[in-house]
Amino acid sequence: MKITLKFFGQLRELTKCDETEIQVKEDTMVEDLIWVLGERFPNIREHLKVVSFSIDNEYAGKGTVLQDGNVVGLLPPISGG
Amino acid sequence: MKITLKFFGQLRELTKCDETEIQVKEDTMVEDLIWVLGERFPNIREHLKVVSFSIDNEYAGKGTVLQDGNVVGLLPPISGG
Amino acid sequence: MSLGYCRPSAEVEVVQLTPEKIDIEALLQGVDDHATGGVVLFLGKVRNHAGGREVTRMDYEAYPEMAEAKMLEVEKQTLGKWPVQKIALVHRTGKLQLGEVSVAIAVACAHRKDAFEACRFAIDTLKEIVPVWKKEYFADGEAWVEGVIPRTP
Amino acid sequence: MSLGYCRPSAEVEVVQLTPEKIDIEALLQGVDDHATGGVVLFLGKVRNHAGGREVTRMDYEAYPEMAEAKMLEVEKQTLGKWPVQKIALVHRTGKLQLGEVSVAIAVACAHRKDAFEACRFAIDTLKEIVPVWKKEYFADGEAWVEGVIPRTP
Repeated sequence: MKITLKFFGQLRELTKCDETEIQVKEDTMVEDLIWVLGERFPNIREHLKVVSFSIDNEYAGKGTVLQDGNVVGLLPPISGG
Repeated sequence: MKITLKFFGQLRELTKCDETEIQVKEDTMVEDLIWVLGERFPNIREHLKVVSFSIDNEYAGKGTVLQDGNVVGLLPPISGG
Repeated sequence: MSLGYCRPSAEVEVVQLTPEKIDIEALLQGVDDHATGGVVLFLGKVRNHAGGREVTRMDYEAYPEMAEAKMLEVEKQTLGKWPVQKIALVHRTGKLQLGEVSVAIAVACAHRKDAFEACRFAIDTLKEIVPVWKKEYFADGEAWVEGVIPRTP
Repeated sequence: MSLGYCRPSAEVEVVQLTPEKIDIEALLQGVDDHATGGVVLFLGKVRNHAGGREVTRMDYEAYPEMAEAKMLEVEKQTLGKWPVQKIALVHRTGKLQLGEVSVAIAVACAHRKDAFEACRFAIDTLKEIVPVWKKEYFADGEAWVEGVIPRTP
């Protein structure tokens, strides 16, 4: 199945990527993405330790199982205001 | 000696007086005015129990001795803001 | 490295007692400062209810010379307790309609926590020491608002 | 006696993420309400210093759809905790110069204590849950501001 990844802030800058689609297996959990992403973007491995995830505009726990078509946000620590 | 009295808020309304000059004896204290005023304006006697006084734009304790030319404010409980 | 943004001390900027509509834009301009990270503005407004009764308008009366002196004291006390960059304080007098602003206090600080605390202290202190009185008008009458005995030194 | 001034519940009024200069006047108009006695407005501004370094400007980036959803959640959480009449929340994005307003929150309540507490809660919560990132520019470089891991449900 296919999901869309969205990168923000420093992660967007380091990956030079705003958004990309990737294929994942059934029953992939959010936390599995950390490994997938670390392989594909080695220069953000350190940052993935403190990344938060969103699925379809809502924060998602690391144990959440991904569904086909999900839009997954990779959110560095936030600093709005 | 002579002092100026200024009335505000409800006291101004009840006395129908903004400002007046009165003669007081040497060594008159602020608290002595309560009696003087109660005689002259019987309808504010009740209000004088909670009145505060100012001398020359600064709050004055009841034991302060008045000086010739003082401007004394009669201040009902305040309600600004 | 330039430390040009450091200010040696806060400034008392604006204290005003006015019968005119308060100009919020100008007030905020007055506390503009590049060392500021947070501005807190408080507006007191004429409310359409009090103690369960419907209010139709409000009159504000001040002891002008003393009120301005005490407003300055509010600022000085505030500046003495928090690291404030700029502060501005305006109180209106006269006949006010519903929704009109009776008092406005703007406080600019490096950090928001200080701005919130300083602004709240300023309005609380204003209500304790500034000689102003207000009268509420109801559909069926009028009454001076029950006030507080001013806190004196 | 008319109880027309009672509101059954608070309203979520304004949530906006915008690349344009924030219009404070419009924001305050948005929380105008005759049942209001106190309005507290918070403005976050681009400050010329951070961590002892001189800042020259700031860029703000958001996850737009999610940021607006979370800004709405900030309002709802605030409305759930204080008797708020109206609330408005605007966050700016893009390149900001020193002194420009990055975030503005206006809260209107019957009583000032609630307005202060609700406004402070709203900005604190915004900083905990709204996905926005900022980058500081110095005379000699740039850096993403060290943020906080968002508080999630």
